[in-house]
This record gives sequence, structure tokens and C-alpha cells, in this order.
Amino acid sequence: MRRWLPSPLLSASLLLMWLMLNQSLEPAHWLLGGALGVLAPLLSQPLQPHGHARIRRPLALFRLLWMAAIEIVRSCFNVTQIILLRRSADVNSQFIRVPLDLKSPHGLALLSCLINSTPGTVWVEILPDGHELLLHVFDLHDEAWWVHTIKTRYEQPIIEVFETPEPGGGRT
Amino acid sequence: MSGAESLPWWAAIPVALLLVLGGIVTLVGTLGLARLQSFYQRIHGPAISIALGAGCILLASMLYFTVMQSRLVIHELLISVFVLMTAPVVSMLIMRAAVYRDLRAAREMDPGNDAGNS
Amino acid sequence: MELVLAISVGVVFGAGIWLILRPRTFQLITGLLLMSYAVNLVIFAMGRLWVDKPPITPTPAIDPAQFADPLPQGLVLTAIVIGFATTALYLVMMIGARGLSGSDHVDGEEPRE
Amino acid sequence: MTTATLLSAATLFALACVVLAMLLCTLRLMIGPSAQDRVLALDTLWMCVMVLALLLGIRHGSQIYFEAALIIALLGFVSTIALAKFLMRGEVIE
Amino acid sequence: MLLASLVLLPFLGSVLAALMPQDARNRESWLAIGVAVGGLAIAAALFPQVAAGEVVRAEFAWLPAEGLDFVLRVDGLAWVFSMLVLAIGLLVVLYARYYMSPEDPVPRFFAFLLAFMGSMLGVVLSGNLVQLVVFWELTSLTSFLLIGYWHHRADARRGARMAFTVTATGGLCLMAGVLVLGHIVGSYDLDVVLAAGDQIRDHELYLPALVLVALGALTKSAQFPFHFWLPHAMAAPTPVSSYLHSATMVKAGVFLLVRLWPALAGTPEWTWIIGGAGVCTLLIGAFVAIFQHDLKGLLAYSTISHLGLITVLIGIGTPLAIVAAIFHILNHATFKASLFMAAGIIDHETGTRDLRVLRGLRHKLPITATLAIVASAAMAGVPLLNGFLSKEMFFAETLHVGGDRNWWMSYAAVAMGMFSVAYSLRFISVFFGTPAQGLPRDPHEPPRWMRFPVELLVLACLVVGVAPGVSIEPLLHLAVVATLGEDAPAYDLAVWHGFNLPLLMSVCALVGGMLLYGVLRRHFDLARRERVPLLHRLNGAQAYETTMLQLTRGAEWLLRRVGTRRLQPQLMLMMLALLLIPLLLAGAPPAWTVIPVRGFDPIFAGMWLIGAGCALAAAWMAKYHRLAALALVGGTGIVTAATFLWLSAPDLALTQLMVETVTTVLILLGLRWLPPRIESIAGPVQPPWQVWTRRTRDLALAVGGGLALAALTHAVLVHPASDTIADFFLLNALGGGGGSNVVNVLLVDFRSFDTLGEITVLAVVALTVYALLRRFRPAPESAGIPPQQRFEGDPASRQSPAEQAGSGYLLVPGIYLRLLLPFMGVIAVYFFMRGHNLPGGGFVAGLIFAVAILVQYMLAGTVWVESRLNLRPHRWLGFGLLLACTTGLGAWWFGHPFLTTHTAHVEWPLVGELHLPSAFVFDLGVFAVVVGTTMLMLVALAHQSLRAHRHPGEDLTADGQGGAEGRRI
Amino acid sequence: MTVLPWLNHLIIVPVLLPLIVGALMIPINQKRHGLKFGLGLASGMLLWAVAVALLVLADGGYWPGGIGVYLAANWAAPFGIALVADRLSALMLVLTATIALAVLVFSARRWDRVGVSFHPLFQFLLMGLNGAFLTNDLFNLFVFFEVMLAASYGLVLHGYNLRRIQAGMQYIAVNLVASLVFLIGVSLIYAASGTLNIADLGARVALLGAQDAWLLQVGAAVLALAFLTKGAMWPLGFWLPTTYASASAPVGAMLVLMTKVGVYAVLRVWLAVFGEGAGAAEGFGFAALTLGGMATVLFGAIGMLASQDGGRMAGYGAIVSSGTLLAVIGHSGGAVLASGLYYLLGSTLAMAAFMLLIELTERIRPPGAALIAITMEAFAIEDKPEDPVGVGIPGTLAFLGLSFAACALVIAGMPPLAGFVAKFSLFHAMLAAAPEGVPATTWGLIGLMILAGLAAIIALMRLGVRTFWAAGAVTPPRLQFSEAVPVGALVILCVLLTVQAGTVFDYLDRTTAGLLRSGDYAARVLGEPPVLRAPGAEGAR
Ligand code: NA
Ligand code: NA
Repeated sequence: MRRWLPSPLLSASLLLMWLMLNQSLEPAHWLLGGALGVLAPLLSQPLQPHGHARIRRPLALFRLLWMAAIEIVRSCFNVTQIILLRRSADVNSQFIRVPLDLKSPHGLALLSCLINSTPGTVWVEILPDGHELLLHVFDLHDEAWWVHTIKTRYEQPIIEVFETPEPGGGRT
Repeated sequence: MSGAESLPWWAAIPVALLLVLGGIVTLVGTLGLARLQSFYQRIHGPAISIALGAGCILLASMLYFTVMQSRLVIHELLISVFVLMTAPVVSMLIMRAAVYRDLRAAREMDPGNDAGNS
Repeated sequence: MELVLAISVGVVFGAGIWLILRPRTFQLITGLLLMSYAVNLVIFAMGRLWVDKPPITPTPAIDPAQFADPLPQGLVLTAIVIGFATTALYLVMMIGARGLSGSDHVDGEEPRE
Repeated sequence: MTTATLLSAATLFALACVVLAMLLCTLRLMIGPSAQDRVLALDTLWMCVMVLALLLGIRHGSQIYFEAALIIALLGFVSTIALAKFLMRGEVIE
Repeated sequence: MLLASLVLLPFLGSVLAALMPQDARNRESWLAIGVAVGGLAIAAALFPQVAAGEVVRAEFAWLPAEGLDFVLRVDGLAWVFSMLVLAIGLLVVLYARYYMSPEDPVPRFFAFLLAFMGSMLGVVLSGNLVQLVVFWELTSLTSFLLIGYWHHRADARRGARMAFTVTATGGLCLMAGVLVLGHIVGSYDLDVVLAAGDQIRDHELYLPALVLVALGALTKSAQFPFHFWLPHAMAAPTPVSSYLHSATMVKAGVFLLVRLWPALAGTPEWTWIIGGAGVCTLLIGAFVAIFQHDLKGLLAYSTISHLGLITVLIGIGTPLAIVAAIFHILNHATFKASLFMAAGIIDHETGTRDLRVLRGLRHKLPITATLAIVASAAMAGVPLLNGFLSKEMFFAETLHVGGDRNWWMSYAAVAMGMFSVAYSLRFISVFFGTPAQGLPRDPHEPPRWMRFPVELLVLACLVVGVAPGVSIEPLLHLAVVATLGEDAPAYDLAVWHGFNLPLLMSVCALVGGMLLYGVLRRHFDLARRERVPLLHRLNGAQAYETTMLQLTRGAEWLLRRVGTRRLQPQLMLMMLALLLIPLLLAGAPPAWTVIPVRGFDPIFAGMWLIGAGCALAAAWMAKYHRLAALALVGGTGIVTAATFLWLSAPDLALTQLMVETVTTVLILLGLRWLPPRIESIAGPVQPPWQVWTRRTRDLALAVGGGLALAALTHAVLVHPASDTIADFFLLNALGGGGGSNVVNVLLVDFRSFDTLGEITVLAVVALTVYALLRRFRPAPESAGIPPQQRFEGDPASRQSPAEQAGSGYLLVPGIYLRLLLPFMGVIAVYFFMRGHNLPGGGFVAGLIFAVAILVQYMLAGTVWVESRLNLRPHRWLGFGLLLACTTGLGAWWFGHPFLTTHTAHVEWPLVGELHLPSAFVFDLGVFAVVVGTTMLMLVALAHQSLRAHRHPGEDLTADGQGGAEGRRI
Repeated sequence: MTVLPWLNHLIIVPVLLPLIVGALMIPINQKRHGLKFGLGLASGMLLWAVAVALLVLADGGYWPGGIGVYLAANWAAPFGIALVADRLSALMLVLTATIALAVLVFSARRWDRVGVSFHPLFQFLLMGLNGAFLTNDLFNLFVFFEVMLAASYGLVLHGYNLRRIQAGMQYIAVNLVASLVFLIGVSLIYAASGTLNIADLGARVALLGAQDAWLLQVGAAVLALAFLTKGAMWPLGFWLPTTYASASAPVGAMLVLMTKVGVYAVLRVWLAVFGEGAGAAEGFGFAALTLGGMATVLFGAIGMLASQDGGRMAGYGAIVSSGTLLAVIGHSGGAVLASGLYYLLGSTLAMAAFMLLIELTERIRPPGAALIAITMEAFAIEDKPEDPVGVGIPGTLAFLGLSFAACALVIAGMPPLAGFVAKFSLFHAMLAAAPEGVPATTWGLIGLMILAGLAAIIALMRLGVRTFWAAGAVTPPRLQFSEAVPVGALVILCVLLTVQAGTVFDYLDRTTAGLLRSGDYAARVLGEPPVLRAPGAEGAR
């Protein structure tokens, strides 16, 4: 099973994508989409050193995404406000460092997606010495608040989603 | 606007609102790109265009076509997913490129000063 | 619309001409890229301009006047692909020449006085 | 006012906003000053065109425009990351 | 057939001679003698017919369309001349056997000599003017080869080139003249032309024809002012000089004049042109001959002078003058050939031809001396020798020129006679006096058979001189009748005509010549003079050299002005032509019908404000800010794509978007190897005003070109479309092509042949790029690792590409990029599958697939990807092309033309009926080629980086690609 | 007709065969030269046989009017792409195959190893050439031009050194721009006439309104610019000498053929579109062609005089020949065409042989020595007279010398070889075409051609003397049998062309007669029916 279907989730996503693209639920599309869903991950397997993500707790993931979505919309309006109303020089743009406990690459990826999708913050990189995340904040009021928010609102749930059974899992 | 006459008001108003909002947000994002002073500020501008601007338009599109064609048209979701997957990569790489380019430039200007990661 | 497209084609083509008359290989390749855009648009425009009438015929019995001219589109597609290939070729040759001659002049050597 | 005029006006407004946005991107693309600015502007331009494609789809009530948006969403970033990588590492493929 | 063999025989002999070994001197001579004797026999066999006044003709079809047959024609004149060519040829061949050194490579000599003999016979026997020109030029060519026989000597090369240039140019003029004659007469056949004399002389093109023919004849016969080549031709071996440059080839010119006499002569123009050239030549040649120090040089000028004499006679143009001309041609051939041979013997025996050194040779070479003295006497016009007879006829004819009171021609003739006596004396002076000491060789009489030809010729001089009526009269008569026909005059070849004016002139010439020689020797230091008095400035050879040099220089100068080796002017001219030519040819446009068009769309306009702005900015920045220019071009590209989308061309939009992406990556890969231009070091090399002029010019051209294209595009856009073939495609795509996306059906069905060619272009370019990159040498500045990667502040500088993607800064992006790979693959399949009915198809799918792989390369580097994925682009290319071809060829099975589509209808359980058109398989081929091409080019380019990484800072110019080459990509 | 007669399939074989063989070669390992050469040679020979077969079919009355039409993809012209094999295209195919065979054999020794991909590129070049000669569709012509050019780009750069790269940059840049110009021309023509098929264009041209006619003429003029750039008309052909001088010998020989493609395209399009029956557009641009051709001849002649090295001289020679052809096409619009085609045959064969020959003669001595030799001769600096004993010429040198002389004679138009016959018949035909009063341009052209011949004589003699006769020890070059045979064969063909001039002219007269009947041509191409489907095989169409 593992051999032929390395990631059922990925395969399912591909099938779903196929059906959505063709906007059809005909059997032919199920068949073809299914075949592609199996084939594509298999063929791309050699180029996937980190394997595929295992979502341990889907519910936590949904909660996280919902929360992030709200945060994104909120930040959007913040940033809009700043762009429209403030003078550029008055904006306190800063780099900050956030020490991370999250190790799972997939978790880090999700974190990066959330942070980058949230206007006002841009992920730069994880500094190799000390596993700190270097972050750029558009309008920084309080560095400690930011570190705290990221660690509790984002990192913790992500660790839950990806790393609960054995920390560092998901790596091949 | 072929066939738009058949659209009921309950759908037309949210679609129109989403369109207007999406347009405005997109514009504001690029306005940030154009008027902010440093690169590190400017990079935050397009983020709202991508996140909210494109999002609103996608939503409007889904709603519009779903009502228009009286069936669930949600393949625009694919676009959202792909944008969500690729936009972080782009901003990460551009940002990192900018940081290290600036670092290197600073080092070349003043070789004695071992500037850390700002 | 027609006027806008015509002017645009002219501007892009003009910029291309200016660039292909410059002495540096990179200018030349940039000019070629721009000229290809202009030329592709010209070919495309020969089928006249149609908005929202892509040549996709849902039924065999159609009124051809209701669709954009597919032929120029086919030609442009070929031209785009060939243009891409030849750009690649010129690029590789240009860096090869830079390596061999030490100059990025289009003649492969700096002009002699 | 019918729904059609309302939607048409809204689409037109959004289109105008997007084209203005593209203009602003172009401005940044031209003036730079740094290379990363230009890359960022180009990427945003791609995104604007994606939005433009979606808007054209709504304007004409046609699905034909969707694929272009899809392609930009999925593959539009490739040239941007190539540019970014070039800036950062001096070569695109190491 | 007999006639044909007469011409063919020497050529056959020539081929045989060329095939013999280097040292086959005897066999070569025997062969040549055989050829000459055979020729003589054939000619003899023709004699009865010719003597009966018949014109023997042989015709072979060659170019009937142009009214051109290969015609051989013998009349009396031709017969006499061919006898001359063959007989002197025989003697020369015999002489050459002894003259040529045993070390000389004789096959070449005899091959050329026999080829010349054939060509000369061809000239003489041609019954068609065009054919005559052919053989005429062949004689020039063989002469060139013979003069250059000792081509290791500079004088031989020079002489050969000079002779060839002059005579071949004359030949071209002759060709033009012949064309004009043919145009006038309507035929090139000699008989027809000769019969059309009045028509020719009355035609408005008579003068051009005459001038052109005269130019041919005068150059060939070394007439003033083209005489200079002949002395330089003396660098040839003496047999050649005696055969070609005294007896035969130089006679071709006068032969031609005689031949065409019935057609062209009889006008003042003829007399002035031909006679004028002849008089100048005869005086100059004779005068200059006196002052030569080289035996052969003296003979050469004397030949020039005698040819002038003959030319004058022809120019005078009375029938008697023609008789005299033909007579003198024969006489000159005999005495001059023998004199050349004698000179050759002297040269051969003493090792020198210098008149200043040679003295008293009669003691060592008594027989040769006697022969030479007799021949010289003939040349000087001493009575009882043949030269006397023809010269006296000449004197007689000069008296008639210009009526009774005009004597200048006669004075000139006497002067020439004096000079010829003087140089004859100078020639024989080598035999008198005390024997010279210190000659290069000790002279002895030559071998018996080497002297034999001289003896024979001298004997002929004597016989003709004493008994012309019996000896030469019949021959002469033949030739004269053939030339003059009914005009043939009565003439008397007696030795003694009583005391008359010509005799007085002869005596004057003899006495005056002796006096002149004596005076010159005593008082003018004849033996030491370096320069010819009065005429030394008239140096034709120097003029020729200068002309040739000036010609080359001038051509170079001109070439720099009307041509260029640089690219920019060429492109400028192309653009200028694009701007001007259509307008010049088609004129101003007619009144234009305009159909109402869509109104102004501000949004579309806004979009193109961007597109055009980007293009202009790119043009501004491309010199120093390449990356910016690239991004700006990308801006124009994406606006173009949006335009396609807007204007109902979704397929184009998709393709343009993908091509845009791939092009950007490609150019970036290339930019890696193009060191940046830095403004400060690239200062202007030209003065600023030049730069500004050029820029203004280019700007004007750019604006003009842009305006022109804009105007044309607009004109088309507002003009009603004509009845196009497009409707057919729209109507038949679904029914006939089985697809609703007409553009795709166009690509894979209606015009699939185009697509086949197009993917071939892709494959070819990929192969070329790959081949180029195999030998690629990067610029030294860019050969190393880029500075960014050497920056210590960047943690990635210490990591391999694989490590960067595995744990470094690319870890997080990498998760996405790797996750996207299967999605991109499926999307590629999606676009491929739907292509026939909706926007998409093999191109777009292929590009998407290639970009998907490319992203992985960007992420983790070449080595990592290729250790896990063996993508063989060459195979993709080959497979794709073959698949497309095979699909097309499948139609042959059904008896249909290549690429005819067929659809298989397969009933599947659960799925229903599936249509599998062959066009689909064809498109798969397209897909494979696009993937193969893109991968091959980009990956080959990316592989270049490996070299820098393998050997940091060293061995940068090493050929090959190191490890990358070994790996199959 | 439900099945296409199998002989008709031969028409497309000259395109398909090299394509398939080339594609087969791509995946083959770079080191297997022998295999690739074998494949290439087999393809070349087969191609030659097919070309000859087409010539026989076209001339033998197999097709009505001597015109074979092949509807690629089975769509009737003008909708689909039609390939046309008439006497002219068959002749060009034979010429191509002949030269290709010679070049292939020639390159077997050395050249195919100098870089990778020689053989596949060569096959693709053949495909492009053959396609360009066969196609009847303007855009398809563009595609085949691109195939040909793309392959030639690779081949011009084959052997990769600075000189080649510099020349290649020029060649490629000019041709890329020319391709863009080509596209503009095609698109204008389509906009004006609504068709891309050349025969259809000829049929439509008389019916166009004034505006469309104007647009068509502008388009045609633009198109001609592209053709003439490839055909190297002055002032568009400056790229040519540089490219010839630096390309490797076999590639140079193929380039000779490629110049002719530009001329061929002009001929095809102009006779079909602006020939008889073109209404108001009849004779459009012919005068410009004459003038341009004459300027080209003059330029080429000047260039030959100014050239010192063989390659460049050959390049200018090619320009002269191109210019002559263009002037001739323009001059009488067809009356002297047969002679022009004969000239094309002779000059192409000789020039190809000459290109191969130059490479062999350059082995005789280093080029530097030659330069000194020429200055010495120009200033009449005599080296001291040596013993009058000749220098023996070994077989190889004799062979080279003879071949050189033969080529030089043909190129210069000197008797007795084909060059002279061509020139003479050209002159004759031009004069015969004007029975009452020969116009000044005709005299001018004749004079110019004679002058060009003279320039060629002077230049080639200088080169020949310098190469074969210059002072100093002549080292007989190492000559491979496989290098000598093709040169010899091409030279012998020139001789045969002269000897068999009558036969050749008969064929060419028939060719010309066919070309001038553009109405028949259009009727044949447009009237060719597609193959009908068998009743049972439903649905394919
Ligand atoms: Na195509
Ligand atoms: Na003729």
C-alpha cells in the first residue's frame, strides 16, 4: 500500500484537482484522475526527500487555518490603513528573531505560509545557529508581543498538527 | 456581460461588493509598492493584493459562476490554493535575496565591520 | 482598441529596432525579444480584433462570422515557439562569443578605430 | 438599474483598479532602484494579470479565461524565483 | 568525322601526355610528333576538297535552342592556317625534345602544348563565332599555363598572369562583339555572318561590334597599346615562345581580322582602328626591339612589330593588302620560329641570352650561326628571302594609303624597315667578334635533331624567297580565295618586279638600317643602354602592374564604402529597406475604406501604456542594467499575453505565458556567463559627436520603423477583411478535424505539416545549443563561482546545493516546490488532454512539464536532481519527432496522404465510447519534443556551473564539461 | 479516388526521409560516427534516387501539366498545405541531393568529428531545403526556412572557434531579423488576400480591390526583403562573405545552396503571383529586382577583386551569381529563365566544388606565406632567377589544380565550361528577347556580367597562382580519397552539364514554359482533390 500510494492525501488532492479542473464527475474522469493521483506521486517520488506530510490532527489544522484567515483579513486592513494614511518614514519596519521549537519541515512550511500570507510580516529564513526564525515586520510596536503571538498562536498548533506522536516525524 | 441579466439581486450585490473591494485592495497593495520608501517596506504592499485582493475576486468569480450556471463552480479554489502555496516561496526568496545583497553591499563598503544579520 | 494596439505595436517594434542597432549582444537579444512581440501581435492583428470570440466551436453548424480568425492564431503560436528557440540559440552563442573573444560587442570584437 | 449594469460597473471598476495597480507595478519596475524591487514589481504584475484574467472571465461570463489565471497561479512564480535566486546566488541552477 | 578528329586528336594526345610519368621525355615527344603528323595527314586528306574550293563542314548538335551547333569548317584560309599550326607544331615538338631538361616534368609541358595545338586548330576551324570564342579563350588559357611552366620563377608567374589577363579580357570583348554580330545578323554561323557584310556595316551597332572584335584581335596579336604582355611571355620555355608567341597564337588575332574581313572591313572606321593600331605597333615594336639586351626580348618586340605590319595591311583593307597580310603571316611564322629556336639553342648552349655578354659564337656554333643569320636576313627583308617579298608587297600597299599626296604611311613603313634591319643586325652580332669569355656554359653545336627544325624552316625561307611561285603560291591562293572570294585580286609573287618605288623603299630601309645600327653602336652606347630612348616611359608592363594593384586597392577601398563587415550597419540597412522599399515599390496607399471599429477602451489602453512603457524602458536600460531590462521585457511579454487573452486567443495567452517563464529562466542562465557591463570602464571610444549622430540616426530609424508598422497595422485593422480561408477552418474543425478548438485542430490537423516543421526547428536548435555548450569556454571573469556564493556572511556559501535544499535556507520553500511537482505534472496532463477541444495542447503541456522539472533543478541543483532522475532529453527529442512522423505515416497504410488524421473509436466498459484521434498521438510527439528541447537547452546550460564548482578558481579554460559531460542529460 | 497512387507519396519523401533519419540519429551516442555516417549516406543516396524519380515523373507526363500535388494531411489547397513537385522543384531537389551526397562523402573523413551532431543537423538541413523547394504555402515556407536556418546555424558554428562564432553571430542575427521581416510580409499578404497558398494567391491577385492590392504589394515587397536577405542581394547580403569565409568546407558548400533558396523563393512567388494574369499587379517589382541584381553583381565583382582568401572570394562569387539570377529574373520576367536556371545549375555545382576545394588547397601552404607572395608580385620584386627546371607536380596537386581551374572557369564564365554556356545563352536570350531595339538596361546587364567575369578571372587567377605556383617548396597536401571523389564528381558534373547542354536546355525550356503558365499551375494545385474516405471507415473526418 505504502509502496503504491505513498501519500493517500496527496493522491486524493490530485484526484480532487482533476475533477475540479474538468468540472465533471463522469466515471471516465474518476478513472483518469485516480490513475493520475496514483501515478504522479509515484513518478515524483525520487524527488521527495522529505516524504509527504502526515496530518496527525486534522481538526487542529482547521482551527488553525480559520484563525489565520481571520488574522490575515485583519492584517490586510491594518496594512491598507498604513499604506494609505501613514508617512513611510513613520512606519517602524524591523527585523525580529523568533526562536523556534518547531522542527518538522512540513510544519515550518505551513508556518511560513501563514506568516507570509499575513500582510505585514515576511519570513526571511531560519538562521541555522540556534534555529531562530528571522522575520521582517512592517510596523513593529512590540517585539516581545510578536514573538509570543507567533509561538503561541501559530507554532504551538502546528506542532500539534504535525508532531504530536513523535517529535521530528515526517522526516524520511 | 452576457447572461448577467439573469443574475438575481441577492447574488449580484455581494459579487459587486467583492469585486469593488478586491479592486480597491489590489490597487492599495500596489500603491504601497509604489510609494513606500524602502524595499523592506515595499515588500509588504503586494501581500495584501495577493491575499485579499485576489481572494475577493476569486470569491466573486466563484459566486458569480455558481449562480450563473446554477451549479457549483469552485475550480477557482485551485487558484487560491496554488497562490497560497507559491506566494510564500516568492516572498521568502526575494526577501532573502534582498537581505544578503544588502549585507554584501555593506561589507564591501566597509570591510572591517562584520555586520551580523541586522 | 485598434488604434491602441497599432500604436503599441509601433512603440514596441521601434524600441526593438533601436535595440538591435545597438552594439552590445544583450541589447541585440533584448531587441529581438521586443521585435518578436511586435511581430507576433502584427500577425495576430491580421485576423482583426475580436473580444470574447475565441475560435472554439461548440457545434459543427456555426456562423463563422461569430468567431475570431483562428489562422493567425495558429501562425503566431508557431512563431512564438520558433522565436523562443532561436532566442535560446542566440543567447548561447552570445555567451560563447563573450568567452572566446572577451568582448560583448555584436561583432565579436570591439570596433577598431 | 439592473443587475447587469451593477455587475458591469463593478467589474469595470475592478478592472480599472487592476490596470492602475499594474501601472504602479510598472512604475516600480522602471525606477527600481534595487534589483529586488524590480523582481517584486514583476511578480506583482503577474499577480495583477491573473486577477485581470479572472475579471475578464466575469466580464464576459466565460470560462475560457480561467486557464490563464490557473497557469499564472501555478507557474507564474517560476520566473520570479529564478530572478530572486539569480540575485541571491549569482546563478539560477547550481 | 575526319574534321572532328583533326581537332580532337591533339586534345586526346594531351590527356595521354598528362598521364605519362615524369621522366618520359622520349615517349612524350613521340606522342606529340604522332599527333602532329596525324593531324597533318588528316589535313592533307582534306586538301583535294579544299583545293577544289569546297567548304568542308561538320556539324554536331550542341545548343539547338540558342541556334548554336558545334560547327567545324574548312576553307582555304582555315586549311592553310591549320597546316601552319600543325607543321610548326611538329617542328617545335621535335625541338622541345632536346630543349627540355631531363629533370623537367615533361608530361605537363606536352599536355599543355598539345592542348594548345587543339585549341588553335579549333580557332582556325570554327564555323561558328561562339565556338571560335571558346577556342580563342582556350588558347589564352593554355598559353597562360605554358608561360607559367616554370612557375617557381616570379617572372614566369608574372608573365603568365599578364598575358592571360590581357588576352582573356580581349576574349571577353570578342565575346561581346560576337554577341552583337549575332544580334545584328541573327546567327552565329560563320558563313551566314560572312555573307551579311553589308547588313553589318549598315547597322547602328556596327561600331560597337567592330570595336569589341578589334579589342579581341588586337590584344591577342599584341598590338599597341596591349603589346606589353608579349615580351613578358618570354619567360616561357623557348619552344613555347617560338610556337605560341611567334608562329601561331599571336597570329590568331590577325587571323580573326582576316577571317572577318568580308563582314567588317571596308569602312573608314575599320581602317582607322585597325590600321592605326598597326602603325603604332609596327614602329614602336621595331624601335624598342633595337634596344633589347635579351635575345628573346628582341625577338618578342620584333614579333610585335611584324604583327603590327600585318595589322596595318589588314587595316588598309584592299584585297592586295590582304594577300600581303596572309603572305606575311606565313613568312613571319617561318623565319621567326626558326629565330626563336636559334635563340633557344644559344641560350641552351651558353646558359645566357644576354646580348651584352654574347660574342663570337660563330666559332663554336657555326651551323647555328649560319642558320640564324639567314633567318635574320629574312626578318630584315633581304632579297631572295621570303621576308623580302611580303615586305615589298607591304611597301607597295602603303603607297596607296591616303591617296597620292599623303606619304606618312610610306615613311612609317620605311622607318620600320630600317629599324628591323638594325635589330636584325643586333641579333646576329652575337655571332661576330671575339668569342666571349666566362659564359655560364661552354657552347657546343646542339644535337642533330634539335637543329633540324631550324634548318627546315630556314630552308623554307630560302625556297619561298627564291621561288615563291612554285612553293607558296598555291597555298596562298587557297587562303586568298577563301577570304576574298570574288574580290580576289590578281597578284604576282615574282622576286623581281623591276625598278619601282617599293624596291627603292627596300633599299632605303636596308641601307638606312645598317647606318642606323652603326650610329647607334658607335655613338649611343647601344650595348650598355639601360633604357629605350624616348619610349622608355611607355612602359605597358608597369602600367599593367599598377592597374592591377590599383584595381585591388580600389576594390578594397570601394568595398569599404559600399559594403561592411559589421553587423550594425547591416541591420540598419535592413530596417531602412523595410521602411522604404515597400513604399517605393507600392507607392502611396489608395483611399482607404474604413469600417466602424470598436471604440476606445481605456483599460486596454492602460494595459498597453504599461506594455509600451516597459518596452521603452527596456530599450533604455539594456546596456548596463541587464536584469532590469530582462524584467521590463517580461513586463511587455505579460501584457502581450494579456492582450491575447483579451482578444480571444486563449491558446496564445497560455503559450506566451509559459514561453515568457522559460525565456526568463533561460536568459538568466545565460547571464550567469556574461560578465556585467560597468559604466565607468566602458567609456566611449568614439568622439561624442559621432556617437550622437549615430544615435540620432538610429532613433529616427526606430521611430520611423515603429510608425510604419503602426500605420500598417492600423490600416489593416480598420479595413474590412477579405474573403479568407479561415471560415473553412471554423466550419470544418469539429466535423472534419474532430476538435472544437480550431487553433489546436489547425496545429495538429489542418496545418500539422507546419507543426512538424516547427518541432523540428525546436529539436535542431536544442541540438545546436547542446553542441555549442559542449565546447563552451566561459569568459574568464565569469568562470569562477559567483561572488554571491563566495560571500562568507551567507550561511549557504558553505553548503552544497543539495544541502541548501535539504536543510538550508531552501528547506522551507523546498517543501512547497516539491509538493507542487505532482500538481504541475497533472496540470500538464490536463492541458494536454483538453487541447483538442479547449485551450491547451502539446506545446503548453510540454512547457508546463519542463518548467515543473526545471523548478526542481533550481531548488536542489543539477547533481542532486540528476542522481535521482534520469531524464534523457535526447531520447525525448528523437522519440517525439519519430512519434509525430510515424503518426503521419500511419495514413499511408490507409492509402491517404501523410498526416491525414484517423480516429479510433474504442468502447470502454464503465467509461463509454472513447475517441482517440491520431492527431492526439501527433500532439504527444509535439509534447515530447517540447519537453526534450526545453530540458536539453536549459539543463545543458545549467551544467556549465558544475565546472566552476568542481575546480574553484583553477583550470577554467579546460575543455569539456568535466563530470557533467559523462552524465547523460 | 479512395486511395492515393503510391507514386504520389514520393513527393513528400524528400522532406520525411531526412527528418526520420535525423530523428533516429539524435539519441545515438555521439561517438558512433560510423553508424551516423552510414545512415546519413543511405539517406542521401535514397534522397537522390527519389529526387531523380520525381524529376522523371514531373517530366514524363505522369502528372497532368508536369505538376504533382501532394495534400499534406489530406486537406485541399488552399486550406491545407500543398506540396508541389513540378519540373523546377524536382530539379532543385536533384541539385540539393547531388551536392548533399558530395558534401556528406567529403565530410566523412574529418568534419563530422569536429563537433557533435553534425549528421543529424545535416539531415535537418536537407529537410529544410527540400521542404522549401516543395512547399506551396507561404507560412510553410517560413517554417522550412527556419528548419533550414536553424540547422545551418548549428552547422555554421560547427567546429566552434572564435572566427566561426564571430561569423555566426552576424549570420544568425541577420537571419533572425530577416525571419521577423518574413513574418511581417506573410501576415500582410494574408491580411490583403486572405490566403497563404501561393497558387491561390496568384489566382486571387487579379480580383483584389485597390486597397487590398496595395497591401498585398507592400506585403510582397516586405517578403522579398526577407528572401533577398537570404539571397544576399546588395545591400542586404554583407553577412555572406564573412560566413562563407569562416564556415567549414562542407557547410560552405551547403551554404551555396541556401543562397539559391532565397532566389528560388523570389522566383516561385513572383512568377506565380505577379506573372501573367495578375491584373494591375502584373510585373510588380521586377524592375527593382533587375536593378538590385545589377548592383549585387557589381558589388560581388568588387568584392572578388578585393578578396585575398578563398573563402571570402567564394562568398563574393556567390553574391555575383545571386545577383545575376535576380537581375535575370527581374529583367525579362521569364523570357530568359531557362538560361538563368542553367546558370544556377552550373554556378551552384561549381561553387560547391570550389568551397570544398578551398579547404583542400589551404592545406598546401599556410595563408601567411601567400600574403607575402602577393606583395612581392604586386611590387614586381623578383626573386632571383633559378635554374630553368620545372617543379614536378604530384598527382594530388595536379588534381587540385585541374579542379580549381575548372571551378574558376565556371565561376568566371570562361569557356569552355558550363559557366560560359550559361553566360552566352543568357546574353543571347536577352538580346533575342528584344528584337527591335535592345534597351539600355540589357546592355548594362550584359556589360556588368562581362565585367564581373573579368573580375572573377583576375581574382581567381591571383588566388590560383598564389596557391599552386607560389615560390617555395610546394608540399603536396595529404588528400583523402573520400575528399577527392566528391570534388571530382562535382567538377565532372559541370563538364557534363556543358557537354549535355542541349539536353539540359530542353528540360529547362519545358520547365520555363510550365512556370510561365501560372494559370495552369493554380488550377492544378487548387484542383487537386483530397482522398475520399472509404464508405466504411466512418467518422475519421
Ligand atoms: Na504550428
Ligand atoms: Na533561353
